[in-house]
Amino acid sequence: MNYADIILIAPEISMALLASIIIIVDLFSSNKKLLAPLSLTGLLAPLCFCIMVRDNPSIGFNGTVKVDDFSVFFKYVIILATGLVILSSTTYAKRFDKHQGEYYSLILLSATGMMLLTSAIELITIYIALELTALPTAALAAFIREKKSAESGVKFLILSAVSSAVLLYGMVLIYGFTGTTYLSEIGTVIANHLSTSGQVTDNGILLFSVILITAGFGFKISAVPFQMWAPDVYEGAPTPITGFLSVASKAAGFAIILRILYTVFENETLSSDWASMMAVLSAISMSVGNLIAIKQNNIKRMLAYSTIAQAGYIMVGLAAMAGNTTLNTSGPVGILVYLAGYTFTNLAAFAVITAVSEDSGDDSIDSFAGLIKKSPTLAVIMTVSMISLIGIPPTIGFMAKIYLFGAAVETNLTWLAIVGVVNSVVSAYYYLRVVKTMFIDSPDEKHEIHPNLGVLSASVIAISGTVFFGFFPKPIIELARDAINTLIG
Amino acid sequence: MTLTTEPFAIELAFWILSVCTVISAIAVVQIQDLFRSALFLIVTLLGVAGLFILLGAEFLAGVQLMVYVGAISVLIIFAILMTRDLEEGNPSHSFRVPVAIVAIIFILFAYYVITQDTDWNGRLISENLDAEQQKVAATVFFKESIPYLAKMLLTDFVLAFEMVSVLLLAAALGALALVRDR
Amino acid sequence: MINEQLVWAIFFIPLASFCLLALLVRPFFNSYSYISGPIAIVSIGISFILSLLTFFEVATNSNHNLVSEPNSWLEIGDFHFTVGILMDPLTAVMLVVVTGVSLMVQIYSMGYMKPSNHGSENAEHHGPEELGKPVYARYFAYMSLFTASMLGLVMAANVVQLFVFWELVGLCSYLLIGFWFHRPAAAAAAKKAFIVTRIGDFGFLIALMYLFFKTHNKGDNYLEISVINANLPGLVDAGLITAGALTLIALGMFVGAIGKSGQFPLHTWLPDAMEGPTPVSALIHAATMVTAGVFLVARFFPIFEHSPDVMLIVTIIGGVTAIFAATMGLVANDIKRVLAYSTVSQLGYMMLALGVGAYGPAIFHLFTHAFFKALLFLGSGSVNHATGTFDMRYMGGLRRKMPITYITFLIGSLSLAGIFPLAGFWSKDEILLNAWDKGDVASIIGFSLALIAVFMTAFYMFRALLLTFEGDFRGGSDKDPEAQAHGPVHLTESPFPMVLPLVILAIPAVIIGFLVNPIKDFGGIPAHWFTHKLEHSLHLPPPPAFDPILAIISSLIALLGILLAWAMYKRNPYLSPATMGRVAGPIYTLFLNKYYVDEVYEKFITGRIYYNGIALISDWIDRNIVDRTVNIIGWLGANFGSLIRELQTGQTQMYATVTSVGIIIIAAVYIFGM
Amino acid sequence: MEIPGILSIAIFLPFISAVIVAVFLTGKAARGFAVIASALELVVTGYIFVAHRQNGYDFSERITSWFPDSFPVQYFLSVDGISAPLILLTGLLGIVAIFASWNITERTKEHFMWLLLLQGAVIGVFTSMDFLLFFLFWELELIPMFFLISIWGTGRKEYSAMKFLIFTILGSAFMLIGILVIFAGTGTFDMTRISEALPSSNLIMPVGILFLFMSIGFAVKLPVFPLHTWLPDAHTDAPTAASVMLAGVLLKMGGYGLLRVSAGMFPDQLEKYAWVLALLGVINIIYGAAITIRQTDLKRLIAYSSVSHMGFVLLGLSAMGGVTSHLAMTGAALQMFTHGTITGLLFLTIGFIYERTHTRHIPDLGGLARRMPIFTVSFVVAGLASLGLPGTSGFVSEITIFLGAFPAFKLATIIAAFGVVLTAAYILWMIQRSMFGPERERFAQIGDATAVQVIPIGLLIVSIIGVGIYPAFVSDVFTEGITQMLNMTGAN
Amino acid sequence: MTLERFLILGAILFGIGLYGVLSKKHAIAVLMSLEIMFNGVNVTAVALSRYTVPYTVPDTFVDASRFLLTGHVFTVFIITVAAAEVALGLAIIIAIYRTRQSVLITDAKELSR
Repeated sequence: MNYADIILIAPEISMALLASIIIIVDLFSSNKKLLAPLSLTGLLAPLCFCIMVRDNPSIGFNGTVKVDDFSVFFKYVIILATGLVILSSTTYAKRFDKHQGEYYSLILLSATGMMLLTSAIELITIYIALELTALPTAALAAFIREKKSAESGVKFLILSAVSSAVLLYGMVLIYGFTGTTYLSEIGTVIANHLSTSGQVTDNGILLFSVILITAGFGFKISAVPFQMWAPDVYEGAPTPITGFLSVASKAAGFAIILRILYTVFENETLSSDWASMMAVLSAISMSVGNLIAIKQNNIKRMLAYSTIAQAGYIMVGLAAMAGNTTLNTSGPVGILVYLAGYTFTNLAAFAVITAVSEDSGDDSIDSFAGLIKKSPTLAVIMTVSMISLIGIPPTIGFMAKIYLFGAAVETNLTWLAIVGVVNSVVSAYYYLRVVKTMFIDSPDEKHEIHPNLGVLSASVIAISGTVFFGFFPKPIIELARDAINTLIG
Repeated sequence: MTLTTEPFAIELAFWILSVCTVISAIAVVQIQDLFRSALFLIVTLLGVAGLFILLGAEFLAGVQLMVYVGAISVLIIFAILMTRDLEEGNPSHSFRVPVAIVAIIFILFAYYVITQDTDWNGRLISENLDAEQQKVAATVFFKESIPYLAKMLLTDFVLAFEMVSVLLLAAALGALALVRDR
Repeated sequence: MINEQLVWAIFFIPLASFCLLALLVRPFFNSYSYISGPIAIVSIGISFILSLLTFFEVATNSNHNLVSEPNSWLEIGDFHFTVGILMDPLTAVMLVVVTGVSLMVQIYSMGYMKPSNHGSENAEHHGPEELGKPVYARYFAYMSLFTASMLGLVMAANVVQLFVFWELVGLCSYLLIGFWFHRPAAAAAAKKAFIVTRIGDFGFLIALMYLFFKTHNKGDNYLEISVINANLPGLVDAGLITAGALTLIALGMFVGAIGKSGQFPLHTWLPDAMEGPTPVSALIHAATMVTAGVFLVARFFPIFEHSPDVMLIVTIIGGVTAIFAATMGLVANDIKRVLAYSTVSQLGYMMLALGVGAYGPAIFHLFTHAFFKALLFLGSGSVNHATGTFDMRYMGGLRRKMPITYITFLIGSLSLAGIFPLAGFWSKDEILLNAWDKGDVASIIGFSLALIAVFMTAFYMFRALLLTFEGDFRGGSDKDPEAQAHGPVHLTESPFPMVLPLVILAIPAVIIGFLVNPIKDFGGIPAHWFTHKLEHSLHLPPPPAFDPILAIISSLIALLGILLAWAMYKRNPYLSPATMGRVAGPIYTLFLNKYYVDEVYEKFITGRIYYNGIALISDWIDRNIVDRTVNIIGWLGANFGSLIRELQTGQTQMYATVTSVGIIIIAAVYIFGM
Repeated sequence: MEIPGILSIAIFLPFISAVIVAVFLTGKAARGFAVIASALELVVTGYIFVAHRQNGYDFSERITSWFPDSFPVQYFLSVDGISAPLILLTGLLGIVAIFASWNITERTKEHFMWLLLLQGAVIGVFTSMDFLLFFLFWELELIPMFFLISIWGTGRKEYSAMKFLIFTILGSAFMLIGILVIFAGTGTFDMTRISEALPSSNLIMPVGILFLFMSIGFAVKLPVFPLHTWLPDAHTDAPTAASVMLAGVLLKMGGYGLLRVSAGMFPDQLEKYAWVLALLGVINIIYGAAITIRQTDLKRLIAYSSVSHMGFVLLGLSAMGGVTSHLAMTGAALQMFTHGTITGLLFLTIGFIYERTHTRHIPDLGGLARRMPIFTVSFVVAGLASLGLPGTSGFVSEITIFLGAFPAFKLATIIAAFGVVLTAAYILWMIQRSMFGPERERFAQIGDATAVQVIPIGLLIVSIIGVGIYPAFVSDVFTEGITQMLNMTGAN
Repeated sequence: MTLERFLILGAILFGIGLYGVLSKKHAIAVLMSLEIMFNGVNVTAVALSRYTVPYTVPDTFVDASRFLLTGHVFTVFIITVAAAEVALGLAIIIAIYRTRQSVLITDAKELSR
């Protein structure tokens, strides 16, 4: 450990320090209003460090972390998500009274874990980062401590523990088989092994551990059949946390999956198996998510199912990685673009939901009735966000989908692209139901909603991103392309 | 001590320990009284600690004793006592039979994969290291495991090590916030 | 002295009149709508004069045909649709007929349609009082448009151009039949007229498509009528297209002609068209538009000549229609309907003539018929003006009250019946002569049918004459139970603007038969000058010589018909119509019900087969199969999720179990599946 | 003078106006501004058309650096003979739609905002020469239409709006796949280069399937049996302005796509499956017409008549590859233009009548001609044009399609030509039942068109009769575009 | 055979823990079962560490020798994280107990479908 190493993970360190500072301030100050601004300002530090480390990418900490464009890309996304979540929590957190400090610092700690996860290239580090991501969110999910929230917390904790046990088992087995926990070395061993034995058959343990690891990460990104937790947890958790879970933790999950795929499974045979598994899971995920979402009346739950479907879309990019003889890049680029876009879009939606449920007291879709009259701004933001989730231009959701499905088509996965677009159509039905409710249904009571500055600015920032990058996706695409290029090396 | 041959005593110890561990583990999930199953959990954890010793991981056995038996179990028992007034015992689900089948399939699956579908020979110390190297390995395992471990924790895995402390902080924060006063 | 611009002017002046009336007078100066009549009359008058000049130019020109340079209308790639003028004797004749009759009818309309004619109401109009004036402008606008379209039709040099005006006259017919649109019967008749003729046009359209298909790659622009007539038969002879193709083209055109000219079986619209104002019936549904079918066949006569099969069909259809319509005319009670059936019947004659190859006589009959039939219609309008009804059962005894009307109507009837030496005699006789002379089976059948029709024509015309003008007045619209929509009774001679055309038209009804196409050289007019001129370029076999025996026979038959009518409808009939009706029994009923053709068309084909058959089934399929399939797919999509949702029980361990099973399944697939 | 950037102006003028309407204006101010904006737009589109017609300008605008090179989406606009008249049509119907909404009182400014957005998006579709940009506008148009139907509609408006949307998205979903496959094969989104690049490219799916995918999106929009059932519902329940735009312009996007993409890029496939097109065309024509006569709702009736009329477009396209394909395809393109104005006028008139009578149920109407001469004239003119009467634009397109398609598919064309009779039947039946007959007591107080309503009616009548009398005004442009396309595809 | 039997033992423990997690109604019992699962993993990890060669054999074994104990490191972290998890889990259970007066995980099913 030396100075360079410290600089390398300066974003994470500053993030963790920020969490500590928040606790300390919280401890010594009775003015809880300071916390959110403080956290937001504090986020500038990791952001600056990210920009800083981007210039000199390298491996550090004896090969356990690798900071490159790829991880920095995700760190941006995570910091952005964190900032937006904090911003949209400003009113919401008031209900935690004295414990707002814990609330914000848990978010920051979880973000620390996520950021670390994007850089980790060694199994133990990955595991610790993953747990650091999960445990605070479990606490946050239960943070309201009323029935639903606590239930959501306990479900998240237990299921995430089971999944991490499974993941661990897989990691341990693969460690045993390869004798190392470093991803690059694992990759080399597997490659050597396969090149000598020529096939995977007598290496059942390898496949088995791959599947267990897939299951572990599949839980994180809520892909079918590891998705069951998502709706319940999303519904019960505090609304901003739901947004955080659906965006940041998913982004981190995909980051590590991509990292593992690229460093471990560069081998053709294994990666094509992997790809076909991903393709199937992707198709199932989107179909299941969309079909169930149609029948939901709770908007958070609906978005939870939609998240499952969105995970399915993103997995199209994973499946599209290995269709050709060499690992294809437009699939992963699509994933990155999609995740970035999804961050903007979904957080805009959740910010609006936060504001609306704050006003109406529940999360039902009906509480959006006549929103256009109550608050045109929120209604328009929600509409754009829904449109982006469907994938209709001119939004980033459209551009990202084009990219993903384009990647699928390029790699001969046209069937998957078809499943994807048909699913987009299905999804239009329930997303537009929200839009319809806002614009056409008349509200029970007519009063205007004036969202507070935090939520409003969060939603406006998020939606501006959605629309701006919908028109000019080039910056994101180029950033993502650089990221993937460094990932490939 | 060598790495290739196993004295009979160790063989015997393995069987005793593993049978005890498994039986007590089954007891944990089968006994109807939660308090007793917590006690059986301690037996299981002790058994695992014994297995660690068999595998030459004395330090881990110690950690197991201190963290698991000493801390976690006590914590669990406290929790049980706190919620004891409900008298709910340790019931199982109505669908425990299918679940058991799932678990058994999983075990059989793992068994198949471990024994039938994997060629371990290429990976074993006993097969792949020459005598000299095995001697080095034996030293690492049985004489200098704690310094080696310490060195690893503080050099190669220092980041994870630090992160675990952040993790513990987070867990403590969360736990405290959750059990806060109304 | 007549040049292309002036010929164009014949067409454009009425059109300008229409534009003036429709775009300026009707919307903006409706309170001055009395100027509409003069505007229309003047414009058509100019056209008439120009037409006459043109006619004489063509008649005296040895070149016969004046073909203008085609003007491009629509060019798509290699395809050129042009507009131009084809000026040959046929066109010239038609121009005179159209403008002449139109002029008379317009003058007549000035009186007939005038809102302040008597009291505040005109004869046929019982609408809200303020509506008198708008009607006036609208009426003359339509009439001008019609005249223009009809002129465009006869002048067309291009078959597409012809088709355009062919349809446009149909439009005007539609508008004018439905002129009293507030009357359901009128609106329905208008619709019927349009749709039935459209069925014919469908045939025309197919002919057009087929023609184009066969010729578009044959060099010349075969959409030019002159090219078609000159070259198309040659293509058959050269083997470039089959004779069958030519037959198909001719047949399709004839189907169009059937629709337009009310030939069997598409005749049903024409009697119903009498719902329009009477001058309209005179102009459109007697003299001009309905003859467009005949004109069409004549126009493409070289094609028909080369298709003997089609000629046969033309003959048969013509003959059948002639007698078929006449039988219905025997029993009709509405004077206009009698005339309408008579028109259909006479058009049948013309078709028959064309079918037997008597091109000149057909047009000759068209020419004479236009005048005396217009006269008759206008006469019936005059009668209606006085009695307020068209139902002859409520007329009678008008001879003394309306002498001029009576005399002109008598002249018209005699002419129509073919009594020597009136115009109708000469033209009809030519047709019979030609049919007889041709001598093949079809022609003889046609001839026989036509001969019977002569008898019937004479009978029903004099039946009408006697019922209307003789005997005692039977109450007019006061008695007619269906006369609510008609005018009041005031038994006086019609006003001057209405009488004048009657008198003027009576003159040609008498003289043009002999004068125009004498059987012998007559005062500088060569024998058969008219038909010769028409047939000049057709290289037809020389016409048969006038056969006095045939003429006498046909005249006798006509007289017999008149005699029978007199016997039945004089003051104290020898044969009471009621008795005759009983004797004839079912035949009478059959005639009265128009052979149930309307019933078959409207109830069975339109109602049962189309509306309650095909349309109903299609609609049902659309609602219950196509749309329901969509909805079922939607429903499945919406509810399939519910099945999976059942797993989402809220039980944490259920979720973990699903996940575990998922892992095991995936693992099994991958480990055992390879 | 070739004004640079005029196409962007044509697209963004409505967009910016919409934003201004949405943000700054309300009520009558919004309406007035919308009128001005759409009038300007008409001028702009008119200029584009005329300049293209007279001088052959294509006004290309191209920004290539919009996307990274690896995903070479361009901002590429251009006009050719196929699109120029449709752009004009959009400009024309745009202002008509604004006038049609004159009396909207509920959420006025939103209404005008959506209308303007819609117009801009449609013009975007017609001018885009980059496939993805094309698709972008294609999808963009859905949102305004969805809102227009679901907010200001009548009856089961929400159901209909959703149905419209789902159908269209489903169709365009397949189109998207097609676009991506083409991109994967050719490496370009440039529509002007694809037709050359496609034959030699290495496609990952059979070109037949690709053709099908591309065509499904357009077929839904056109609409083609059996994908048409969204249309009667959407039309029936849409507000007047939306109906006008839907029938007048949005359906044309389908035809435009078929022409530009299915025919222009896959000539061989189109020729191969021409019989399918002809068959579907005939089904559309006859089946649509047969259903029409059973309808009692005026708008539903016209909606089905649109189904019927769009069959002619299919029939025209099916002649591709034959010697008369110029004619038939120009006819098809003309049919799109003429149907746009004709059906636009029909819906407009029905909308105005509905505004006064509050019913569209045909048996409840009747005897309106006396009370509303202007509406009657416009209804009759539109109806007659719809049944293809010479002198109106409807005739020109139908006759050219018939003449052009006959050599290719004789029986189909004959059956289709019989559709003309059926059309006459239902149109005249409709006019008779709704406008003619004795005057009704309850309509005694209603009035005729106001001066404001005469403007759109007049505009459309002028265009219908004008094109009917001088079709070359539009057809020359179409001919040029189609000839160019056919030459490029080497079909002729 | 020696490695395999440890591995199988680990798998059995993992399976038993899994069964417990899936079948026990009591939340604390579920946590205890989770610990059994982790112990199964731990046994596996240590056994693998003991019996298999680390990466980079045979070139620089002396350098690599310290990686012999990677499994141990793994186990140390697993134990630590498990402890944190249990602590948090118990806190949540207490919280849920306060809201519902029940610690049966099967009672927490308000969020469903």
